[in-house]
Amino acid sequence: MSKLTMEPKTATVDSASPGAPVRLTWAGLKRSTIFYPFVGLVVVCLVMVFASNSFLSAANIENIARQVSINAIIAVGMTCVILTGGVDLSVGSVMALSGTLAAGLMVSGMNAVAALVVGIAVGLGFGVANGIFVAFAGMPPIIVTLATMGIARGLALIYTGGYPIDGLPDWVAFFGNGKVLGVQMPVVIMLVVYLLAWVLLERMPFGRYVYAIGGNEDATRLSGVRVARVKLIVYGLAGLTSALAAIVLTARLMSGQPNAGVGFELDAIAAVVMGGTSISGGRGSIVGTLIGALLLGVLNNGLNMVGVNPYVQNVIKGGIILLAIYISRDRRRK
Amino acid sequence: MSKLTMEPKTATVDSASPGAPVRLTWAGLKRSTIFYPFVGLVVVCLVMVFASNSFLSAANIENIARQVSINAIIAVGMTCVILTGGVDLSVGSVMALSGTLAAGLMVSGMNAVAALVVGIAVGLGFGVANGIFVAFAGMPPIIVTLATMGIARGLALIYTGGYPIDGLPDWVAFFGNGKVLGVQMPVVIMLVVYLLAWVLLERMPFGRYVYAIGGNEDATRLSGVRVARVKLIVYGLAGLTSALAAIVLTARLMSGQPNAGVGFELDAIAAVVMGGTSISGGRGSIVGTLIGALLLGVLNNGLNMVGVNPYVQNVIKGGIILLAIYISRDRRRK
Amino acid sequence: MNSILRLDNITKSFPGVKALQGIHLDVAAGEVHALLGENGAGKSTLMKILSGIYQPDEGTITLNGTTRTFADYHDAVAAGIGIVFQEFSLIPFLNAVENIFLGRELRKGFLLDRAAMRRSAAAIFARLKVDIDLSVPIRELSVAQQQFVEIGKALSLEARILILDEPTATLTPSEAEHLFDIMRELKTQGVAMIFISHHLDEIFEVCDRITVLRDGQYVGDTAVADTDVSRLVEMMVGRKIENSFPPKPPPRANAKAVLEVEALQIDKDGPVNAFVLREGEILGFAGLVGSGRTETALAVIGADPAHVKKVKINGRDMKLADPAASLDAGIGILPESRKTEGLITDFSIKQNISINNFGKYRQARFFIDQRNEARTTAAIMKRVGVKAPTMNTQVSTLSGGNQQKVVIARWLNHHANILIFDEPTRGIDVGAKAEIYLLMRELTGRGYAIIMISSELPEIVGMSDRVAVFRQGRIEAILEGEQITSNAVMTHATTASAASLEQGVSHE
Amino acid sequence: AEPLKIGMTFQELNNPYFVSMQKALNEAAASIGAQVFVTDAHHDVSKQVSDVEDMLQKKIDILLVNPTDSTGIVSAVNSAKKAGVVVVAVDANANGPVDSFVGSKNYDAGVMSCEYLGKAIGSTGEVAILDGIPVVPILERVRGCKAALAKFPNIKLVDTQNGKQERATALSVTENMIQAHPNLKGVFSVNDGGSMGALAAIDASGKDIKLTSVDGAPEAITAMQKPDSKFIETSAQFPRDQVRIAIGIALAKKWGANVPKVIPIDVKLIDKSNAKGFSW
Ligand SMILES: Nc1ncnc2c1ncn2[C@@H]1O[C@H](COP(=O)(O)OP(=O)(O)OP(=O)(O)O)[C@@H](O)[C@H]1O
Ligand SMILES: Nc1ncnc2c1ncn2[C@@H]1O[C@H](COP(=O)(O)OP(=O)(O)OP(=O)(O)O)[C@@H](O)[C@H]1O
Ligand SMILES: O[C@H]1[C@H](O)[C@@H](O)OC[C@H]1O
Ligand SMILES: [Mg+2]
Ligand SMILES: [Mg+2]
Repeated sequence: MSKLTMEPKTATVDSASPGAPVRLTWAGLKRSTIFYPFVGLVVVCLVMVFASNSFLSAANIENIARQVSINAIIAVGMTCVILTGGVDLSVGSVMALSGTLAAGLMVSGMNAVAALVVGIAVGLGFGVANGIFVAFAGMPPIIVTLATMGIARGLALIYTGGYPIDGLPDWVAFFGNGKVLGVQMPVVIMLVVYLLAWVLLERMPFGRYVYAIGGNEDATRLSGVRVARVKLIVYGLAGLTSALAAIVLTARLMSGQPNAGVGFELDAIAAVVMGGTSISGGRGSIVGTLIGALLLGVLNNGLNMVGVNPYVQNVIKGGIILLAIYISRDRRRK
Repeated sequence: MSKLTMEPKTATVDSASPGAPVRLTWAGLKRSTIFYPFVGLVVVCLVMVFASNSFLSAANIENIARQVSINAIIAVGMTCVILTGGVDLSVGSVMALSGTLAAGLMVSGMNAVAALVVGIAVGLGFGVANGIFVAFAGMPPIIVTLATMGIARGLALIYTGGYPIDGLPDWVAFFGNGKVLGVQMPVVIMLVVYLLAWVLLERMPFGRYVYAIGGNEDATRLSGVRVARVKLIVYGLAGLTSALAAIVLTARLMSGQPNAGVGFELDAIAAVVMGGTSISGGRGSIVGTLIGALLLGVLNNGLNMVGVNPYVQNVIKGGIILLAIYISRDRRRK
Repeated sequence: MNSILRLDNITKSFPGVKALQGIHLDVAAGEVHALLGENGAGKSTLMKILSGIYQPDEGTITLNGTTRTFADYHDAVAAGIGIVFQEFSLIPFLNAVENIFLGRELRKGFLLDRAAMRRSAAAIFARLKVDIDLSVPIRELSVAQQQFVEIGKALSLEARILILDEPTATLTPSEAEHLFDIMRELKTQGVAMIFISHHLDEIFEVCDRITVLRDGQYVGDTAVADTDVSRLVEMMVGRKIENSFPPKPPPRANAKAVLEVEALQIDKDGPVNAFVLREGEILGFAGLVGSGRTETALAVIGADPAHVKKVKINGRDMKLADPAASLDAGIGILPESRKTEGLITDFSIKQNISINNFGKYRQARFFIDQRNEARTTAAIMKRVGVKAPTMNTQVSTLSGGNQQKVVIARWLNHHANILIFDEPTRGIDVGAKAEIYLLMRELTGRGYAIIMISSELPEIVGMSDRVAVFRQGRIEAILEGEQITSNAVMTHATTASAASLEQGVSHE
Repeated sequence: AEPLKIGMTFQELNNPYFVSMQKALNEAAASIGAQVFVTDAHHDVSKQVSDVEDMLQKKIDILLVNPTDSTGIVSAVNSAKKAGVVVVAVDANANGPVDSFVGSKNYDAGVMSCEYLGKAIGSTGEVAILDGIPVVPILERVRGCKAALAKFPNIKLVDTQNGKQERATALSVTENMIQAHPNLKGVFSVNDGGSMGALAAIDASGKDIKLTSVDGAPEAITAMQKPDSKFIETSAQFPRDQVRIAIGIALAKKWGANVPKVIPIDVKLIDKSNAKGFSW
């Protein structure tokens, strides 16, 4: 310690709490980015319970969890990307490419595990390519990933010739509807991905860098963080989670679909933002994204359960998204 | 004085040029946001001329201009929105709603001009609603317009029952392929919209506010600009240009199409960004957007003219977008 | 006294902070009124209340004898109040003309009268005697030029009460001198001014009366004629501050060179510089604003590109491709602009301090040891004297000076042993300045080597063991020991040496 | 002489149905030495109009149009006719002065599938329709299906949801329908794009829900032949034949023949009994 003189009271470090967790107060809770999304989820669930008596059955809850899994997995990578202030529009197409490639290689006789690995590697590779353009060439994410979205879709169509790829080995179905300890595989995969992402973002330096880049990229760079590398990894993660989602989807459909995932990028973005993550980066949480994905899943499922006309569903869904975001909007703005 | 004193002579005014126009220098040209987009357009055109001998015919140029018009008109509103740092995903759906509504009302016997006015008013209204959510409720544009995108599409489908509306009065076709002084109406409308937008953005205070908000919203507010009102108008303009595009589209297709415009938001964003406007706002130009829209149009047309396989077109288009943005990226990054 | 503005009993709290308590301020027409206080004393907050940006919890504002409330900034502007904010409020991509007239454009019918605006902007800058390129975006101007655009903007409001919140922090003395001239002229026109600065000599040069705040409380007011520097400091700090510069250690005979910049050429046609930084020393970078000190520092650490760069660290050739590589090599930087380059404003104090030093808080190799992180942060905060409710407070709510301390704190616990401090005391109050000087000496005592870029001549003279003087991008001279005098530094900073004249080298 | 130029614009090319059609087109064209240009509208009728305009610039002689929307395509048909091009619509009709239309009897297909479904579930119980993109052929199938179902007084149509003719969407939509209607006995899917997703949902539910559809896509045929398959019927179309006939008609027209305005192609009921050996 230096012998700096100063009035003790000007050094009002909160000596009570070094290392102590932030206290759980009502005010603190309301300030958390997941408070309103969580309330929104609860409210929507309650409404659905009253509107449809089959909504709250064990089978339907299982159903929702399984349906949510694909979007939720993609949204993990999307969360990281959005936290850095970027966006990834290519996730749906990359998913289609990974899935058709893995399926195609399996059917063409490649060792199944190797085929899966290739599929995942291609997803990761596309993500890394996005990352290189964004991080090292300094190009805007929205347009980079719009371009790779077209490229990945084109490649999937060229590879399959437009046909879905069928005839996968039976054990692939395990990833789609097998169970581990009574929980379905898509849900297991989803939960594992979320757990890992949570550790990464909340408990490891990498996560801090992700948030810091979204908060102030220049300051983060000048403080010695390898910003470009972090971004590269973040886009790589988005490619990786797209590829994982591709495996779940391929297993659920038991085929590789070149036209799968159209519009999935918007669903994933919606899940992230409805989960309280700021679209301009720097603020948010992975738990919020899971809540956001559940909220969208419950909406889709619930409106079907109630038997709402599909055209009208569009309108109701839009209205509820508006309402949810209205309630959870950042009130701190000047 | 405690600070380093300096010789007065180093602090004199650049007396050379008060009030003088900006000099056109090579460096100044390269700094302009439209320099690289323009070069890109020229290069792509040259390539197409060599690749296809029917590309450079008067008929085909007319053809391209007409094809570009719808996206180019939508991109005008999108430019304003993006300049303020926002984005509008609802443009395609709003176009569908405006178009089907105008068509439906005409067919149901309403006075045709009144029907057009209602269609345009509804587009404007949707834009204004987006603006209210974004500007006054402080909700993030991407998610607000994602929601209204669903709502507008749903309403168009409900209104039409999913069927296209045809049987429009013959004179409607004038907006789709009539000619004024030898120029086709869609092109005339496009040029008029661009001229007005140019005056608005470059020669009127409103335009300054649009750029200023994208550059530093808080500071703009402090300068006394009614930021919320400007944003409201900007989103309103996006709704309005979507509705104008709807008229051109309805006239070209001679029917109201509830499924029209899916994915148009991405085309419009691509035109804006390829035209040199920064996706984070504050920098760019309306002329650039026209160039960007032309670039995309030439690509689409040229690849068809050369007879490239549709699957491969996706890949080539993505590649060229990447290349164009790579070349025109902001090199002064820090 | 003929008071045109009175603030009475102003009180304002933020969550966890009592920023102002019972403040009085009385300003007479045509007077320049200084507002003094340490960092976080509440000066900026009080001015934001006066200009309608914040609402007071209690208290009244009386303008020309009538009690007023300003619902927002426009109310205040309409009432004749103009403000130059401490934090820049310019639009980076618009040019100076567009910035000055933003929100009040001159028109011809519906259209902008661009020529008229350009003319009057040029007139304003002519009056300020500054050289501003009116056609380039603001972000391409230097920090000082931007500050002048801010001032020009406030001047163009023709306010009756003009608030200047630390306008001189980024100005050279001659530029400040011009500003003071203009302030004196405005005074004769009856404009009242509230002037905030941490430079006490400026207060004595240009102000008539002084109000002092401490910890959000009103301490007192006094006429400038009735006080002196040491009494003012005591009012502000509550104690006497002796000599602000700690003694320089005797020069070490064989201190080893830690950083050797053998050649650094930033632009292809620019000058080539070379200098050495030795263990345990403070190397001052002196020069006029815009003389290329920041550029040089950023190029050395690889944050900006350089045309030619040959650098050795501890005798070994190093590439230093980017700030991260420089950090690996042991170089850390405290950037010039804390807000845009220093802080992650959404982060807490703790997160800002530990962002680049997780090596210290690793648990089981990959995870952050949060307990250790908090403990260490608390200690560092105490050492630097950051004034904040807790270490989890968001830095965006801290006063300017406290934000600066957070950025400094980041380096105190770091393995980096070569530090570049770019204007480390900009916006820092006298008390805290002394603390920062002590800290710097303590660091060099532990073997750190520091490059200190500063526009404060006394600071350069008082703190540097050696001084590199920049002029138009070139290091004109490197002074040491007895050679370091205000005169010598000034001469080299402003006059081209015979040698460089002969070679006909000129930066522009 | 210049080779004959044939342009064909497809509503989409990521459906085996249209991919097969394209292959047949290429084979047929090759056999007569014609040059082929193909475009993919991605279900966007304005893109389709532009695509046609581009092909007209290339001076095609014959335009085969598979409209993504029958009314929206009319201006393209007009331009083509104005340019002296022979225009034949395939799979879905186009408004305007087309020379001929070759396509399935879609209404009949709906009737066929839903009659079969009704009988298979014993003329009683709850059924649902898995709808698709609202274009004429699809809407016609739904209309036909509803007409057929109306003949079974004890069958109740409890739900109509949109599977977008796409497997993944169809899968979750069907899952939800099964949850919402625990007594569901049958599902009619408007085409085989959606039917495969619906089948996955039905199989996973373990329930005895019968599925019928339209198209006769290869995956559907395979699935139908599995033991105990819930997929019991598809009203098969003949995409290859459609395009071959269309080319023939177009040539005939070009040579001056008077050609019929509409050439309806029968659909064929395919179930377990005759699935083996069927292919497009
Ligand atoms: N928006 C805010 N939210 C919470 N606390 C704030 C906010 N603005 C200011 N404060 C607190 O109020 C106190 C006074 O800050 P202020 O900026 O007025 O100080 P200052 O006297 O201008 O200091 P400096 O000389 O460093 O600029 C500080 O403790 C600061 O942390
Ligand atoms: N963003 C920029 N764009 C264009 N020119 C710049 C920019 N920043 C600095 N310059 C110019 O580069 C030169 C060196 O500036 P630099 O900031 O390194 O000077 P300095 O000595 O650190 O002074 P200070 O930081 O006090 O302004 C000056 O001519 C300045 O005007
Ligand atoms: O007839 C076809 C239909 O027009 C299309 O939409 O889907 C494939 C086939 O069913
Ligand atoms: Mg302050
Ligand atoms: Mg500097």
